[in-house]
This record gives sequence, structure tokens and C-alpha cells, in this order.
Amino acid sequence: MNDYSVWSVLRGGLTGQRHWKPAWRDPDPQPSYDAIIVGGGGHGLATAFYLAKLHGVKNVAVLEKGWIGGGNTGRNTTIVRSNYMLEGNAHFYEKSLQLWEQLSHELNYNVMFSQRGVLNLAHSDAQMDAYARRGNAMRLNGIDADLLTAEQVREIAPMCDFSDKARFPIHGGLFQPRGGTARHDAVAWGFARAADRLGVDVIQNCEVTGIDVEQGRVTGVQTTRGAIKTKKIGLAVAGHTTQLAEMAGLRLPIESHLLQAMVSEPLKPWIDTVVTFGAGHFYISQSDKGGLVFGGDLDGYNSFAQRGNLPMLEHVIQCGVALMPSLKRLRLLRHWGGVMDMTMDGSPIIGKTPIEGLYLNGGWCYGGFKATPGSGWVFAHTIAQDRPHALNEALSLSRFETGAVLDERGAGPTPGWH
Amino acid sequence: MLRIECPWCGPRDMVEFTYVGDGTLQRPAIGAEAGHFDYVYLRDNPKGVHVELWRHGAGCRQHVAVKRDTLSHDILQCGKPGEVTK
Amino acid sequence: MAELEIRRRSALEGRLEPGDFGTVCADGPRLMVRERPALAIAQVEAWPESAAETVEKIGKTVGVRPSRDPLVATVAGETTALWVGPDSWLLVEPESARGVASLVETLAAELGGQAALTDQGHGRVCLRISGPALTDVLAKGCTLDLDPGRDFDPGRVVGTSLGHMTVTMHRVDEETADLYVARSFAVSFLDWLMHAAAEYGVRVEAA
Amino acid sequence: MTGPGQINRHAEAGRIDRTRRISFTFDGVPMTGFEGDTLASALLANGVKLVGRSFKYHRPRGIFSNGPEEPNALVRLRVGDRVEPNTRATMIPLYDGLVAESQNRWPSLAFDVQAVNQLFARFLPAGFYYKTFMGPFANTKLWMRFERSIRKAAGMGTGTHAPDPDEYDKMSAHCEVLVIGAGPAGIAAARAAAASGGRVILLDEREEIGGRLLMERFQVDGLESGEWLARERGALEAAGNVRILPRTTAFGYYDQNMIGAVERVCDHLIKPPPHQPRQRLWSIRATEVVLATGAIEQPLIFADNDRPGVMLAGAVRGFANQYGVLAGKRIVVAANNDDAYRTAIDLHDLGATIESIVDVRPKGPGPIRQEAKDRGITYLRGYAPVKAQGRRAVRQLAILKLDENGKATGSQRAAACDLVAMSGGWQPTLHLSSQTGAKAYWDAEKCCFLPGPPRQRERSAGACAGVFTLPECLAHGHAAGLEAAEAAGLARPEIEAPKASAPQEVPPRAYWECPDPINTPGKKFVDHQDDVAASDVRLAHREGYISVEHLKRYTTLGMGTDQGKTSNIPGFAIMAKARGVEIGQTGTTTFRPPYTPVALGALAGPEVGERYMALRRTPMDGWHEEQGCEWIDAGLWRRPRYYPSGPRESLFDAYIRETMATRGSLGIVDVTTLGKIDIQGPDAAEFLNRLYINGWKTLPVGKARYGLMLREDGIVLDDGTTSRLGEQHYLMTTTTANAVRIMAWIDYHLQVVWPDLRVKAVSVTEQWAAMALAGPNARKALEKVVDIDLSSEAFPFMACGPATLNKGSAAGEIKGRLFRISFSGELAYELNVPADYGRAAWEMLMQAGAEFDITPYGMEALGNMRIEKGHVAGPELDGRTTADDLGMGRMMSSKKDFIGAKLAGREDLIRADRKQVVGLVPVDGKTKLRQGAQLVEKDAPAEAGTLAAGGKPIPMIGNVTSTGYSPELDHPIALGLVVNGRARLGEEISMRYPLRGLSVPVKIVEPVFVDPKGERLHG
Ligand SMILES: Cc1cc2nc3c(=O)[nH]c(=O)nc-3n(C[C@H](O)[C@H](O)[C@H](O)COP(=O)(O)OP(=O)(O)OC[C@H]3O[C@@H](n4cnc5c(N)ncnc54)[C@H](O)[C@@H]3O)c2cc1C
Ligand SMILES: NC(=O)c1ccc[n+]([C@@H]2O[C@H](COP(=O)([O-])OP(=O)(O)OC[C@H]3O[C@@H](n4cnc5c(N)ncnc54)[C@H](O)[C@@H]3O)[C@@H](O)[C@H]2O)c1
Ligand SMILES: Cc1cc2nc3c(=O)[nH]c(=O)nc-3n(C[C@H](O)[C@H](O)[C@H](O)COP(=O)(O)O)c2cc1C
Ligand SMILES: [Zn+2]
Repeated sequence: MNDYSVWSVLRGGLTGQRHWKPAWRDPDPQPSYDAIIVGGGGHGLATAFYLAKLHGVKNVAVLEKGWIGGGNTGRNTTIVRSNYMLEGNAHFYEKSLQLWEQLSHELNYNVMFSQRGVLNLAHSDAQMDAYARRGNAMRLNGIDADLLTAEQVREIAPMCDFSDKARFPIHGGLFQPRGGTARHDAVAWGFARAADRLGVDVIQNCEVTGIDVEQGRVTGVQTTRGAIKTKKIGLAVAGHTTQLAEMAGLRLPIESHLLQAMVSEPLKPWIDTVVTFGAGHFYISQSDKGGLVFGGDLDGYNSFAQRGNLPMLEHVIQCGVALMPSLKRLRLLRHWGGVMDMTMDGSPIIGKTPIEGLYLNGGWCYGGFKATPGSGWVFAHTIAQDRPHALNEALSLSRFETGAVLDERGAGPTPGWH
Repeated sequence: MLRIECPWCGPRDMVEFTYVGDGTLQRPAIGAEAGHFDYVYLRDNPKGVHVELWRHGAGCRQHVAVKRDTLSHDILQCGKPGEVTK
Repeated sequence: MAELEIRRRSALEGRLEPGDFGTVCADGPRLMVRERPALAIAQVEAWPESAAETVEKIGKTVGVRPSRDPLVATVAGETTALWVGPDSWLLVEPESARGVASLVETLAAELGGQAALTDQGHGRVCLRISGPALTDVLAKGCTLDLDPGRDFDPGRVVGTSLGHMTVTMHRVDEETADLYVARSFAVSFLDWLMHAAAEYGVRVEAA
Repeated sequence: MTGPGQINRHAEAGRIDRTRRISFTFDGVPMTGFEGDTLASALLANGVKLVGRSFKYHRPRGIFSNGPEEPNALVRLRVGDRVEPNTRATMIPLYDGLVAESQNRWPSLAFDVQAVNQLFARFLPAGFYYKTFMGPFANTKLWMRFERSIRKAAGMGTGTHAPDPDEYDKMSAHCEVLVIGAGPAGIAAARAAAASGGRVILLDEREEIGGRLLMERFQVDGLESGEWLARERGALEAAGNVRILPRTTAFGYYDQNMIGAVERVCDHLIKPPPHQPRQRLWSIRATEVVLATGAIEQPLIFADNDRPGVMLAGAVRGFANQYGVLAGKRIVVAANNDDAYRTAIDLHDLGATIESIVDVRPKGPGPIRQEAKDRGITYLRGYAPVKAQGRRAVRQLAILKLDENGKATGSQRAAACDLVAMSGGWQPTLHLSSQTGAKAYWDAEKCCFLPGPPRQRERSAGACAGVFTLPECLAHGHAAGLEAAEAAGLARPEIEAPKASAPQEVPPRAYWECPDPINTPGKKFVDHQDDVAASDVRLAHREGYISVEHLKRYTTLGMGTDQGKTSNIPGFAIMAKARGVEIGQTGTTTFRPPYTPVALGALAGPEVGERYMALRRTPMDGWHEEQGCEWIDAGLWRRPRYYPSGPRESLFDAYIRETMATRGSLGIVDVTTLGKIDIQGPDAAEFLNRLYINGWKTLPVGKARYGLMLREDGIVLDDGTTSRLGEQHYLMTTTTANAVRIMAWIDYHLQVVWPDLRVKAVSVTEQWAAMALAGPNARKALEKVVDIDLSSEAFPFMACGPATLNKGSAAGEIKGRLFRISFSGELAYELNVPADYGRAAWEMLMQAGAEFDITPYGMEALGNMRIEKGHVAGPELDGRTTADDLGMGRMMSSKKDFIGAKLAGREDLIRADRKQVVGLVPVDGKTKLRQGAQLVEKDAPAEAGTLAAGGKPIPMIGNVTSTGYSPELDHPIALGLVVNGRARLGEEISMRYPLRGLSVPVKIVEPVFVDPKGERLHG
């Protein structure tokens, strides 16, 4: 196994970069594992990595129906932040952010975590107050946050419309300097490589088609590459969470919706932070390759298509141009969609299920990328110890029954509105 | 872009409608003691044929039941609420 | 107390100065716009079992029989009945068309409690547009099929989204349509319309 | 500096208009071209070879193609606020005054400092950044430093932050048959479909219709292609049922046969004329679609194949035939197919020297060999190009003989040349069909991917279906047009297909990557724009990134502005070979819209800037404006925030003045924006009973009642008063914010959940202007203008009924509705009048109130007064509070069921330690309280740690929701939500606003600050 470093790249330069080995093995499934993680996205791979690294559970397989990172991990707008108001969310996402800060190092893989700051714009005093409420909560939770004036916003995002033509003028914004973006594919690859090095089997092109449950406990999975025995199954399949749960006879408070994302042609640095519009559905950042990466609202209907329609594309870009009129002459390069696991309160579910040995990680809505390391960290704990960590206690499935929902937006049990 | 056949107004673009959600849910009757949790929270969320409601808000304001494939986005049937079943 | 001027003021008062705008075309502006101000509008929602009877009663009292078929507008004299939903209509006429009792009062007297009746006479602004660019302008803001023989032939009334605003559009004849928009949106709607039509040349006519 | 002139322009050839000379500049150098040129053809005519620098290594690059697939010739077009980075020179129609600059170079194109990257190329393999810059410490500092330079080096063009002055437009269209692409196949399809009488739209992204016919020397129906095109275009235009849209790119194929296309209305002009959009977005809804999008030529992969002067063979021919531009004078053609021979033939006929044709196929060409032989053109069978030599431009091409396995044998030879015209064969342009999910499959015979079985109502015709010769294209297009018309339900027309003839072709060879040159290696570029070389593809393979999707993401193959139109197939072929599988097994990456990049302005359309969203105005809007009010947005509405008495009055002073004036005498406020829903029918009361938590069956006619609604999950949805106007007639009011949502909520329940209820509900928000008259003198003022007895006996608190203003007056009367309800807590009346009378009624009340110094008040004073009264509003109804949290738990009727009743009883919604609405005052009686502040225990620490790092966060026990200042009490007041707050009245806690470093001791008090017994409103 080669360690990654400047030196090894330089050395490779002299030998035609021929010394590199596969970043992960391509193993065939074993007949049984101590734990099986379904879903080779960031969450599944991180879970396997932390199981092996922190909990000594190394006989683990990650089963991925396609290629790793091909789900939402590979198609998200990569915003990482921990600017949450409700405590059940805040501490968890902050844990995740702290893991991000050392992730490249921990994985020996540069995931290009760029702490360029996340700026949420406010367009009225009431919105400023709402952001202040959130920002103050963040501060009291020990998380960084700044409330910016319109002038301060202008310094960070001069391309926004500060003219008297703006339909909803900018009043200011909430800024989290430690937030930012990361190279999404590298997150999946980095976790896969690191997990593989600890002995985890990362198995691609292996779709789980059934979950075996006997007397209320899991015994194994059926896959397109045969049956595999195990006593612990962790589901980390994002948009397909309800499909997998159904295999075990569970109905969940989740609907799958469609979220689109877009990227522009590559440009020299144009915008240096992540900016979200407060008077419409639009947020934007720039990838290191130079593309402006942006997105907005859900298309609005249940979907598994990974492919959206024109009205939402138009709407998101209309919002974008309303905020940044100089976008008009730049060009859309590509747009795509992902299958969002939308819960009834907009917050994720990580925890146990009524079936023994079946653990659930899903309901990420459009915010699960930033959760990747944290999610893997607490999920590994939950699977290994058979009980949630303090950081994911509030994210239990049972909260819907008791009413302890975590509804950051106050939108209520309509998944498409979160 | 989805095109929905409103039973009253004929085929119209999705932009005239708002999505309401799963059209198979049965609200417990007034006075009923049970079933509310399932009605409010749990969903089949099929990958495939889904019966759902859309409201023709810009048109006749009526709810339209739509049978649609959530994977292909093909619309298989449209009708009045209750007339479209799985 | 000084006498105040008590009169209806359109939401578009002062915003529709007659004149030509936009591109100057050799054969003159290709869209004419004028407001039909001070309308009386009654919304009638009939119950399914008595809808036929309601239709007859309306026909008798105000002279125009609303259609139970969707998307059909019926016109008699100055009064128009617009289908706006199943057994639901807007009856429209100039407020001046009737004598002492208003349209809504007249209908209330005739229908009694047989149908739900609401006054919408001040809730909608109506713009009459006409000219050869009619469908081109509408095609900029809505997704209907506006070609002959499709969604919007003369005699049709459709509810749709035009320029992101909800409107009821009535095709009066080949080159003419009435656009009804909620009052609070009227100024924005007019702005949208003038902007969309500028390419073809617009003439604003006095009401 | 001036250029050498149009040195590469042929004297006669081409379809340009030589009578119209056009001036333009490139990198500041003035040049000329002709009407009909593209920027690329004009640059080539002027002998410009070097046009840009590559992404990563800053290698010199020239024009590579003559179409949308161009990876290299990207320029920064236009100047100032119209600057457009990354514009493909091959697709820019030349216009007078055009200004273009090269990109990704500094300080100049010829001398580019970053070209040193080439020296380090071997240390910068694909994905090198994943392996480096992690730093010795576990933080992001080192990386952030490197990232800055990486970002600067990456990217291509430079955008501007100046707003684009141009306008964009949108239009929707419907047709029976949409034909995308107007080459021979598309034109044949359109004319066949049009003959059926249905509506046909034919669009093409080029300036003129014709497709490759514009670039070839073909005859159709016995006519020169130009004549045939003119004839067909005339006939289509005359038909009346065909809309031809040139300059229009179909960029996306969406669900249910919806095609998005963008028309470049004015991009051929220096700027759009007044009232004309720059571009127009078309949403086309077609019953049937014919895709006739042609094919894209692929390159061969050999060392330094990116040198300026190495071009696609079809492009070389296209430049010559369409624009009369000879991109070179000594040409080597290198190819794996027959079609490239035509380039040799056509260029030979125009006077160029064909050094030779290097054909990688052991057997060489089909019948076309005769045409070559007739001209004395020689070809080498079973040879491959291995290296383009020359620094800034190609000078010679090194070639090697191939054995039967495609491996090099023998010794290297070189052919001197100034142009290499290469061809790796043609790949169907199946982007649009693939976007629908139709899965492209590999045809080993034709050596290309073909469109998969249609997922929508479409068919492919001509080259995009793998049908490559002209006669076949015409016939195929014709058949597709007929089929489409029939499938659209039209009568099958009688019409002849256009005819042409062409020699048979033998299939190309699936051969792209050529052997390494002997001794002098060089990078073999696959993706020119992203600088992905064959070695990078193999590195990806070595490291396990073997799925084409991983390959793409690891190496960035196909991720540039051209989306791999000329690089994906060769790249996948190299990966397939490395894996030892067929290219058909690797498949393609996912095709996504747009087909070519689309200006965001076109997708945004005209509703931006001030027009971004409609602005809703109340009937009194003009009056407020005349008073010089300050506005505040309430959803789409604008409402007066306050009415400054002079230029120097502050917001605070104004709302305190308005509050005092109202409480002291009389105020008036515009409340039109509240939602109003007319509810009628025999079951109306029952329906209200189900919607609201409180009971409605006992409400008499002529009375109003406050009501609270829950969502199904037991959380408060909305509140407002509902009045009983008649036996079966109610008027519901909602909050401004929720008006639309509640109407939809009601429709849903009446239409879907309880269709048996006999209730009709109609929004009447727009019909009525609403204004509230509040203050101790409200009655006295109102009495002067209304016709009803306003005494408390006749019209008590919560009474409602019809009222006429100015009854019987010669000036006219206004019939309205009066409600004795109060948000301010004062004696108050809410008057509704038909909207067109709103302003008149308002002015009448202003006049009637003049003797009481009536004061108009805005949202701030309204909010302040409701806080003084402890009325909850938006900030408290935040979608997380229960009725009990708001202090209204007792309103929940236990005698009936209602929406939300059951789930409101869940354990966590009835816990004692939930946050409850309370009043808050500063302990010092002075310090202002702030909305958005959090509440903590008074002895909470000053500094917080994070739980995640083992630190101690400061526990929050609540938050401040609404703040104001009570002039009566003369101190700041607030409402807040506090854990178990109602049990803690009188206790001191701390308000924290760490964002501004504030910490203020506050006391928990009853949430009603003024007139707690409600004597005023009953007065
Ligand atoms: C357009 C878009 C924008 C987004 N933007 C952001 C953002 O800015 N910030 C942010 O934090 N989050 C964002 N998200 C959300 C984020 O991408 C996801 O929440 C997160 O990546 C989920 O990771 P995951 O590992 O749980 O799921 P995935 O990456 O989707 O992985 C799940 C995997 O499970 C596999 N799988 C499914 N079924 C089976 C089966 N039966 N057998 C085997 N394998 C199976 C799938 O193939 C997939 O690879 C966005 C999402 C989208 C779509
Ligand atoms: N012999 C060969 O190997 C070979 C290979 C390829 C092409 N050809 C020749 O090329 C011609 C092919 O005819 P054809 O009609 O199939 O293709 P064509 O290339 O002549 O025409 C396709 C047209 O579609 C347009 N187009 C493509 N995508 C578009 C989009 N998304 N939106 C708008 N316009 C779009 C292009 O601008 C082009 O004008 C024939 O003459 C054929 O002989 C020959
Ligand atoms: C942050 C981010 C940046 C991207 N940048 C580019 C880009 O520069 N070029 C490109 O072609 N695609 C880019 N993409 C889009 C991908 O090509 C791809 O469309 C996306 O990952 C979804 O996968 P799919 O289209 O294969 O389904 C980017 C995607 C993301 C999430
Ligand atoms: Zn309808």
C-alpha cells in the first residue's frame, strides 16, 4: 500500500507514475461478516471506516449496488456547515464539522475541505432576527457564527445586487467562517481507501435485494452476488432508505424527492464563499475546478429519477440572477438530480429500528454531505454498541411517535417543504 | 416537464399545479381514535407507480389524482380524486 | 366635513396613459391594451344536484346561461359568464349595465341560498388586449397551446399562470382576449404585459 | 499591430458574402473577414494558429473543430459588462466590431508564464491533488493556502461582476412534430412531416439550415446543395405550418416530450436593438420528435496531437467548403475511416497539397479510393500517426507502420506538413435521446454508439442514428418524418424523398490510441480542454478508478465546456482496452443537459431585478406612498412600516409616536393583506369545528370569534377571527403569511378528505379593502360616517355586520362590513369595503378622524401594540409551538374532534418542560431587548464550549420572539418562549445575544403589559 504524499507523487514523476496501487481492493463477497453496511456512499463508507478504526469491528463489508460515491455523495453541492439552531442537530453537525477539519489527514487523502465560509443572506429585518436567533444559539453551543451587515456582505459577495433594482434588498446575513465545501468524490474515495486499508471489503456492483429477518432479528442479506450472513446491518442508502426498510417490513416517515444541482462553465475565481439567497431558492459556491456550483429547491414531487425538469431549473436560475445579475452572461454547463430522502421534520434519522440488528441511517434531506464523517462516527458507535451515542440520541426514529421532532424550519410533516 | 391531464381543464403543464402528495392516504374519520400517526407520518414511497394528488391552483382549483411512475416520470393516468387507484 | 370624491378607483389608475410603447412597427403597434374598469363580478358556486337549475335561474335573471361544460364562456349582451371550475362561474358585466339593484343583489334575490354567491367585482382587474401579436405575447408567459383549434379558441375561458401570476383568460374573438387578474397583482401584471409586448409595439388605449 | 490579412482565404470557394467585409479584433489585433464567417473561420483566414492555452499545462492550442464540440478555441468575447468568457470561436458568427481575447494565459498568448507547468507535467498526473497538500497537521490551513493558487490556475475564462445589460425572453410553443437538426436528414424529415399538414418546428443551432450540406460539395435532387437548400427552405416557409428556427440549440430533452431550446436572437449583433431580447428560451412541447442532430468526428490519440495545426478532418473540409478557408497548404490526413478521404479530395481540388493519407486500417478505403487515385493522392494503409512535431504549430507528422494487432512495427517516418487533418470516425450526436434515459449501445460494425430504444416519443434519423451516407440520410430522415407525422395522428402524406448518390463506404476501424513514438515521447491528449492524456486514463485504471464514471471524476475527462464531445469515446476505449473488455461493456457516462452550455440569463428569463417577483399592493397603496411611508415586505405584499413625520424621525420615534397617538386618541392601519375566505353552506359550522380547535356551533349571526388551527401533527398552523355573516355564511380571516396555504388547506379537506361536507369556500382577499380604526376615539370618529348604532349595547365587542358609509350622501355611499375586533387592545373597529372604494373610505375616515388627530400607523406600531397586549403572531407561531405553548391550551375543545387533536396529545407535546410564551422586561427597566436573542439562566457562564469537543455549551432555556417598547410603561418589553415559563413568573434570567456581545438581565412576567383586564376594548 502506498502512502500519499508530495514525495510519492514526485517520485512517481520520475517513473511515469507507475508505482501506484489500486486505492481499494475489488474483493468478492465473503459468506458472512460481523457487520454489513448497505450503501457505498460517504455515509456507508465512513461508517465502515470508523467501525474498523474505533470499534475494532474489522470484518465488515460495504455493499454498493453501483460504483461507490455514485449516489448523492457524488451529486451534491458539497456545502459543509454546522449552523443549526436546534440542539439535537447542532451538536451532531458540529461534531461532524470538527471531523472534517482533520479528515484529509486522518484518511491520508486530500478531500479538499475548504473552509471558505458559508453566508446566508437576509432580506428583511425579520429574517435578520431569525438568523440572529440561529446565530446566537450557535454561539451558545460553542459554534462559530457572525451576523454581518449589508456592507460586510458586500465585501464578501460583491456580485450580489445591492442596487435599488433589487426586489428584495440585502439586509445582512449570517456567516459561519468555518463552513465551506469539499471535494465530494474524494470523500467517498478517501473513506473507501482508508476503510480498505483497515480490512473492510468495499464491494461494488452488489445490490442488496432482500433482508433476512428471523424472529425479529436480522440474519443476513440477499444480494445480486449471493446471500451473505450477518447479525448487524447498517442501512446508509439515502434516497433508497424506504426501499431497504421495506425489505425488512418497515414503513418510514420518509419520502424520496428530487433535488437538482447545476454547474457553470469553469471560470477563474468568481466567488470565494458559499452564499445562499434568502428571498428565493438559490445557493452557490465555486468548485476548485472553476465551475459555479448551485442549486435551489426540490422539484416538488416524489421521484427516484435523478433527473429533473425545466421549470425548477428555470426557477432556481431566475432566483440566482435576481441575486447576482452578472450571472446572466455566464453559462450553464450541466445539470442533474439526486434522490433526496426527505423526512417529515427535515432532520435525519440515525439509530436503532424495531428489528434487532437493523440500524438506520437516512432521511438526510439535502444536508447529508456535511454530515458524512459525523454520521459515520455516530452510526459506527450505534452499531458497535447497539445503542446511540449521545450525539445522535435526538435523531431517533421514535421521535415522530413521541412528538420530539427536530423541525428547523417549522414546516411540519410535509417532506417536500423542508 | 410533467403534463397533467386535469379532468376539468384538459392537459396542462405542471407549472399550473402544486403538488399535494400521496393520494392513497386515508384520513381517520372524525372522532376516530387511531390511525393518525400513520396518516400523518408513514409513507409507502414507492419506486415505481405512485398515486398522488396535485392541485390545479392556477386553473380550476380542483385536486387531480395522478398515477405516475416515480422512476421514469411517466404519467399513467389522471382523474378525479378517488377515481385513480393503484 | 368637506365633500370627498367617492368613486371606484381602479388598481391601475394613473398607470395606463394612452400612447404607443416599444418597437415602432411600420404597420403600427401589434398589440392594443385597455382596461375594462368598474366591472360587476359575481362568483356563483352551485351544488352539483341543483346546478342545472342554478344555470337556468341565472340565465333568466341576468340573461346569460353559464355553461356547465368546462372552459366555456357564454356571452349575452354586456354580460359574460366565465366557467372557472366545476359548477363555478364568474358573471361579469360593467357595473353600469344594471339599474338600482347590483348584479350580486339581483342574483342573491333570485338564487336565495341555492348556490354560494360572492361578490368579486373589486377583486379582479380586467385588461382587454387585442391585435396580431396577441398569442405571441401570451406565449411568453403561459404554457397553453394557443394555436387555432387548441386550448384557447374564441369562446374559451381558461385559468392559467401567466407571467407567474394566476389569471383567467377569456378569448373574446380571434384577435381579442380579456385577462382577469387579482387586484393586488394588477400593477405587476401590467408591467409584465407591457414588457412582454414591447417587442411587437403596444398601444395603450383609453378605457 | 495588424495581421497579415486573409492569407488563407481561397479566391472563390465558400458560401460567404465577399461584398460584405467585416472588421474585428483578436487580442487587440485588427483583422477582417466576411459576412457568413465565424470567428474561427475568420481567424484561420487571417493565418491565426494559436488561439488559447490549455487548462492545466497551459499548452498552446489552436482551432480544433468547426462546431459545437470545440475544446480549444475558447475566447473571451465582447467587452465591459457584455463580456462572455469561454465562448467557442467556432460558433460565433462574425459581426462588425467583434472583440475577442484569448484566455488562460498571462501576460500574453504567445508568452504565457504558466506554460512552465508543462515542464512539471509528469509531477502533475491526474488527481495529484488528492495525494498532496494534506500537511503535517490535522487542520485545513496548508490546504487552504494551496487551494488559492490551484483555484487561480484552474478555471478557464474570467467572468465579470458587472450586471449584464441585455434582456432575455421566454416563449412556449407546441407542435405535432419537432425536428431537431436541419441537416439533410432533418430537412427531409421536416418536409415529409409538414406535408401531413400538422405543425412542424425545425430548429438548428447553426446560423443557417443545412447541416453538413453547408460544408460539403454534394448534390441533392440534381441541384447543388446550396440551391437545394434554398429551394427547400422556401417551400417550408411557404407551407404555413412550419416554423424554422435557426440559431436555436435544443439543449435539453425533458419529461413528456418537452424540449428546451435557446434561440440566439441577437448574438450576431454587437448589441441587441431596443426591445429585442439577446436570447430567447423556447419550451417546446411536441407530440413527436425527430432527432436529426448529426454526428461528431473523433480525433486520433497520438503524442502532441494538441499542437495548433492538428485538426479534425471534417472541420478542415468544412472550413474550406463553407468559408473558403484553407487551414493549411501541406496537409497530412490521418484517419480510421473513409470519410476523411473526402477532406483530402476537397482540399486537393482547392489547391492544397496532400502529402499523404495515413490510414490505420490494414485494408485501407472503399470505393472512394478511386477519387483519391484520380487526383494522385497517395495513402498508406496500416500506418498510424505517432507524434505531431513542431512547437507552436505542427511542422511534421511522425508515423509508424502497424502490425495486425495495431502495435507499431518498423521504423518511424515523418511527413512534413503545416496541417494534420485527423479523423477517428464519427460518433452519432445522441445526447438528446440519451438525456431521456434511452441507453446508448455499441455497434461494433459501425464502430459507434447508437441511440438506445426510445423512452419517449422520439426517433433518431440520419447520422445521429448511425446512418452516414447522404442518400441514406435523406431517405432515413424522410421515413422518420413520415413516421412521426403518423404517430402524431396525422394522415400519412404522399411525398417523395429527396435523392442523392454517393459511393459506398467501408466501415471504420475501432482504433483511436496510436502507438508511442520512438525515442521522443510526448503526451497523447484525449481531452484537450482538461489536459487529460492517455497516461492519465491508464493511471486511473491502475488505481482502481475503472468505472467510466470514476474515470471521469478522477481524471476530469469530459468535464470541460465541451463535455467530452471529442474525448469521451477515445478515453473510454483506452479504459476498455486496459480492462481487457469491449468499449460497449464500459458504456458511456451519463448524458446530461445542456447539450451545449446555455447562458444563465436565458434560463432566468425576463422576471429578474425589480420584476423578480410580483409586488402586491393594497387599494390604499397610493395613499401610503403619497404620505412618504417607509415600506416593509410581507411576503409579496408591501405594507407601510411607519409613516415618518419628517426626514429625521427614526423608526423607533415614529412607531412610538404612532403607538401613543393610537392609544391616546385614534389611529388607523391598513389590514387588507389578511387572508379572507368566504365560507358558505349548511355544513359550514361543522367544517369550522373540524378546522379550529375551538367550537363554532354556538356562534350567533352577527358575531365574530377568534380561532386557532392546528396542523395534523398538533402544532399551531394559523389563527384569526371568523365571523358569522348569515345563517350559513362565514367569513374567515387568516394571517397574511398563511392566506394562500389556508385556502389550499381548505380546498384539500373539502375536495379530498370530506367531500361529503356541503361547504363552499372562496377567497375574497382581493375583493375587500380592510382598515382598522383603533383608539379611545374610534367610535366617535366612525359614528360620523357609518349608518349603524355603534354603542356597546348595539354593537358590542366581537360584533359584526353590514355598514354603509356616507349613507344617502349625494357624493355617493359605500357599502361595507364592520367588525368590532381589536389586535391593538384598544376600542377598535375593522372596516371592510369593496377594494375600489378602499382609498375613498380610508380618506373618509382620515377626515372623520381629523378632529381626533387621527394617526396612520404601520406594521411596527401594529406589532408593538400587539406585543403590549401579549397577542401572539408570526414569531411565536413558528411552526414548532402548540396551543398550550402559546397559552391557549384551554381553547382546545374536548367536546369535539378537530384536525391535530389526536397528535397534539403525544407525550413530547404535552411535557411540562416545554417552552411557553411569557412576557419579558429588562431588569434595569432601560436596556432594549432584541428579537433573535436567546435566554439562559441568570448564572449561566459567559463562554461556551462545544459538546463535540468535550466542552460545555450554555444551556438555552428559551428565546426572545418579539420585542417592543411600551410608551405607557416607559420601558422595553418583549415576548419570549421560556421552558416552563408560566411557572417562573417574576424570576430573573439572562438574555444573551453573543453575536453582538450582549448579555442583559431580564425578568419573566405575564405576557400582557397593557390593560390586562381588557377594559379598553370593551369600552
Ligand atoms: C443536488 C443535491 C445537492 C445536495 N447538496 C448538499 C449540500 O450542499 N450539503 C450537504 O450537506 N448535503 C447536500 N446534499 C445531500 C447529500 O448529498 C446527501 O445527504 C449525502 O451525500 C448522503 O450520503 P449517503 O452516503 O447517505 O448516500 P449516497 O451517497 O446516496 O449513498 C447511498 C448509496 O447506496 C446505494 N444503494 C442504494 N440502494 C442500494 C441497494 N439496494 N444495495 C446496495 N447499495 C444500494 C446507492 O447506490 C448509493 O451509492 C445534496 C444532495 C443532492 C442530491
Ligand atoms: N460518411 C461519413 O462517415 C459521415 C459521417 C457523418 C456525417 N456524414 C454526412 O453528414 C450528413 C449527415 O446528415 P444529418 O442530417 O444526419 O446531420 P448533419 O450533421 O448534416 O446535421 C445535423 C444538424 O443538427 C444540428 N444540431 C445538432 N444538435 C443540435 C441541437 N441540439 N440543437 C439544434 N441543432 C442541432 C447541427 O447544427 C447540424 O446542422 C450527411 O451528409 C452525411 O453524409 C457522413
Ligand atoms: C460539486 C460538483 C462540481 C461539478 N463540476 C463539474 C464540472 O466541472 N464539469 C462537469 O462536467 N460536471 C461537473 N459536475 C457534475 C457531474 O458531472 C455529474 O453530473 C454529477 O456528479 C451527477 O452525476 P451524473 O450526471 O453522472 O448522474 C459537478 C458536480 C458536482 C457535485
Ligand atoms: Zn383544472
